[in-house]
Amino acid sequence: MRLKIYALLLAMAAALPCLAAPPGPAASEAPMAAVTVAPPSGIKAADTPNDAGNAITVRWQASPDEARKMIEGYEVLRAETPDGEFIKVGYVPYGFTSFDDQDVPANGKEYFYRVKAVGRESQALSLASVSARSAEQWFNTMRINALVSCLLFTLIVVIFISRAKSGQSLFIRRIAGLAAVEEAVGRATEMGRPILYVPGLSSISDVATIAALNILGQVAKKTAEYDTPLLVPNRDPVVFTVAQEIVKEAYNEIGRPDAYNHDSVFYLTDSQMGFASGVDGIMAREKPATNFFMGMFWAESLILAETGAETGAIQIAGTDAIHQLPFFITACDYTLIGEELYAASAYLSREPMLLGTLKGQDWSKAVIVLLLIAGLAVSLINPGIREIILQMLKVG
Amino acid sequence: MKILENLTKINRRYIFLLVALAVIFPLVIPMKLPTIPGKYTVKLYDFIDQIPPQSQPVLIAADYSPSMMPELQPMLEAVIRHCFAKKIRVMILTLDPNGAALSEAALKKIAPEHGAQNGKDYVFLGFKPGNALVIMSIGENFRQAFPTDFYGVPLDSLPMMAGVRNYADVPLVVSIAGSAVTQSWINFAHTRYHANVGAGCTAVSTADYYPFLQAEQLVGLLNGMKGASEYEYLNQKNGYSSAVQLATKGMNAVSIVHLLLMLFIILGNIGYLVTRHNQSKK
Amino acid sequence: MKRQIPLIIVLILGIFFFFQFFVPSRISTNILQTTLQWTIVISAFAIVLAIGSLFNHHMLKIRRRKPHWWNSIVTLAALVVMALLGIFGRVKGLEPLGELYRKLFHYVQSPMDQAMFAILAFYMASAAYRAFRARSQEAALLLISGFIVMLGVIPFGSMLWTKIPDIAEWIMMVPNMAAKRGILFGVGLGITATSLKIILGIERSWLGGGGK
Amino acid sequence: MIFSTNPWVWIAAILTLCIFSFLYKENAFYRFAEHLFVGVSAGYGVAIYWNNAIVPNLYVPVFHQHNYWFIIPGLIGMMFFFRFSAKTGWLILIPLAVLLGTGSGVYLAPTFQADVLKQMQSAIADATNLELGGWGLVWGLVAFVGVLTTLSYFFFSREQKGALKISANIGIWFIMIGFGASFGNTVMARVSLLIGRVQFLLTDWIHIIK
Repeated sequence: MRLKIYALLLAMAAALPCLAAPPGPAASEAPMAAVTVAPPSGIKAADTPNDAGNAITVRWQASPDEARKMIEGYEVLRAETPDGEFIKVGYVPYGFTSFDDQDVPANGKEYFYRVKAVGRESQALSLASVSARSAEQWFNTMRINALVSCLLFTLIVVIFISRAKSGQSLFIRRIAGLAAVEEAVGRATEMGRPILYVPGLSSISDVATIAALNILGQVAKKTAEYDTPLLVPNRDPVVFTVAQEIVKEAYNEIGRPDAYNHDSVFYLTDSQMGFASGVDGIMAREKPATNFFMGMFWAESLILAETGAETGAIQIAGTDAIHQLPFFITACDYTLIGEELYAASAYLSREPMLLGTLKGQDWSKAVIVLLLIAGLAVSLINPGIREIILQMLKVG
Repeated sequence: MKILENLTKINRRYIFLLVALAVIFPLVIPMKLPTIPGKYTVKLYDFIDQIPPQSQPVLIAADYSPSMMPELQPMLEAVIRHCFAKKIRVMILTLDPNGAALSEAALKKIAPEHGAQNGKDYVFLGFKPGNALVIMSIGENFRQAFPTDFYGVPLDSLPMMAGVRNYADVPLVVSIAGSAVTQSWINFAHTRYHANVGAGCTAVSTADYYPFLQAEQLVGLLNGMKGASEYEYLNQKNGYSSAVQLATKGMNAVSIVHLLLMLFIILGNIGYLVTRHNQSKK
Repeated sequence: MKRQIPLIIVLILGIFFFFQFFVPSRISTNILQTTLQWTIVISAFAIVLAIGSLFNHHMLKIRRRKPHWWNSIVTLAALVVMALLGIFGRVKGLEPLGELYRKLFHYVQSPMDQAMFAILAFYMASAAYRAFRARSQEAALLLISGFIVMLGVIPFGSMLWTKIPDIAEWIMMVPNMAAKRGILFGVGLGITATSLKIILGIERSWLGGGGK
Repeated sequence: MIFSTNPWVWIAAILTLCIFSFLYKENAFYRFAEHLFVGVSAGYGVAIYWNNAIVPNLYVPVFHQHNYWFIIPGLIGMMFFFRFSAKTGWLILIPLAVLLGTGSGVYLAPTFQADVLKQMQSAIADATNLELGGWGLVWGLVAFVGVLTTLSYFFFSREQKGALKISANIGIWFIMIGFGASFGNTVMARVSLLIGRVQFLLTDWIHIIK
């Protein structure tokens, strides 16, 4: 914990006042009791850090009898006054030397703790008690690494966005699956068949859905241009509402509001397999020339993609669901893998702000690669530094 | 050569038909395909096998719902059979709200086969909501989590539960689950309370548990229907059970479908290579 | 103006809940819990629009006597019956309705659910047959690793060579894990960047035509 | 061959077969089952939204606990209904903004933690774990190279040429090996599900298997 904080401080060369944890109250030594097992010693109690309050952490040093396998565990007892009635608040087996009392009745009030070593035949209570007050914290120091790295990432992205705004041209390499979008829409037009677009099965707060809706807007503009029928079945009610707005807007923007069919974006059911059966039926009956599967998918991915392959459609899939990618790769013509789905909106729209964000992501990747290599190198040389690095990256 | 080229376009309905037959036949007609137990199955089996009979009970957590039944129920049954045959006592609980009926059915079916008695040889604790919280409260005190068994009988009145206070008195915890709950058993029962934990999981999640096996945080692992069938095989080999082998039948079907799939992949590739060869000649 | 209000709401809520993650105090966690509860209520209202769409879609088919229009009657009837049973089956005195609701779930919805799921077994076969061909270097790698892992599952694999299950495990643990981790980095950055774009109002596709 | 006498089992069995008939081709039986499935599950969804979202989070807090704050999400949710009006249609953007703002704010940092920081930690930890020794360390380093090259495939700012091309190609190899393995590893799970259905048909419906 400490190591992590110091390391971060060094790395950032920035001092944050909230880092230093308040020292716990002075510990008091418990003398040996005249029973067969020795009690635990060096008991300390302090507010549990990084929480919403009402918790106190009690620590102690193991009873010397633990080495002789005479201890089964420790009972932690709490009282409101040093000589008041001590009630048991928790038990941990041997080998553990701390306990979080999560049910402290009031914050800011002093509570007293004693720890009892429980042996097979006898018990030994630490004589003196220690006290602490619980408090709530306003900053979770365990998450400082996430805060710093997120802010750093934001900074990188914002720098590139402002560069993009200032009119610098930003290069993005070709992404095969997206380059195929135009061709796929053209093919449907030639064949006089509709295009099917499934914006994933997740909710609007899933970022993959937002990416999918973004691509839907681009595809809808193309279908509006070519007057190709578009079918957009939905599983999530909110996503359905947004999808309908986006498609309508796309037709408006192209100047073809007359060609917009209100029924082309529709809701099926929120059952995963019910949705899959419905889309399967639509594919088999309407025989779309092109199928898009974009966004979040689960096991239904292969059901959709195989049915689509059988009907002879060109299929373009894109998802960040790692477990489903193998199935889209095998059954679809083009697959946007993970981040490519997120790059799509920038790639298709060529909007400078979006391109700037993508550049920011790329440079962050470069930073990650460098950090990984550096981290690997020093970790191999010095196991002590390895521990520090792992602590710095620890998820709190 | 034309025939070989046609291998690239076998109608998928034939594939479907063969898959269907490959599943139905082994279920209806008994077959004897070889079984070679994997190392992690053997590890779990051996661990249970060395537990002294009529002593402290094994805790089995059957944390799955009916949709996972085909893979996980045979595992539960095989482990229970092994224990009963060796007179090892068993406690069963479930952290899945839909799981109680499944594990109860397994007990009701297997107990008579081995003359095992409720309260003496096994205890059925039923469902308790709270996942990790339940796992931890068992570590504190078994009776705090489960004051009574599923049928409302106080645990204190059951002879086999007399010496069972927490994980210290349980030689092994077996977590059979189709979700991340096994991870909670490892994190809390093993890491925090030093219990030995073994697991049975669905085939898709096996890879998630390899690291725990390497770190020896799991004493063994049953991998989906394959693991269950291997366990059944070990039971049968050692003469512990001659019951209908649910997973073995299933695994026969799985093996045949795998072979079929590999055959189709090979045929497709032969056809493809021949076609390419012919095209390049032209 | 009409576009500004929603963008401001997103900005404020987005920044607030980003920082909320770092504040463990009681009031902060309470606000998060209440807001999450509220979002459940808010999104529940959209189901009315969704069901409205489903209704319109099928009424249109029935009215225009489109091909297979009578199937639409099945959908609408099932929808109404199931929804009403589910809502009124909980009312005291109407328990038999609740019982029928459970039966319909157990014997109508659930079997179809599992049958759809089971269809995957067939599709795995046809997809593997079609795609596992050594057309290119990459496809060959897909084919070989898939083949070895499949071989590792069945007893014939270890009969062929006892090391096969170990190789399969190695593939799952080393290259498979590495690829997934590499993809996850990109996904993580993509998600974070998209969230940022939404919060900062750069990503506006969700506004649709609203407010113009 | 003895058939079940339970009419519900018959219904379940016939619907199962209707769904399976799609494997041959789209047909009237499948069409019926599909439309029934969509209807029943959508109706079930309505009941679930009502019983699990509206009742505990809106009805009970407002009418039983008299916590009138909970009228606010109700009012925001109702703004969805304005979409049919041309003039006030933009109001649906308010509930959307609340959902999106909350969603992107809440998930931003945890996603970064889980997908970036945690993965960095594991990548370094796995490749430098000296306790594994020998081959363990070698494979750790191989996996490390796999992670870096896979990541390089997702570098969009440069044309894939020179060193980047080599690295991205190696990345694609890792991806393909990984995907093939995942595919092969999933076959057993899917076949198990089919076995479950066949067992239902042959045990509960036609009593062939005991």
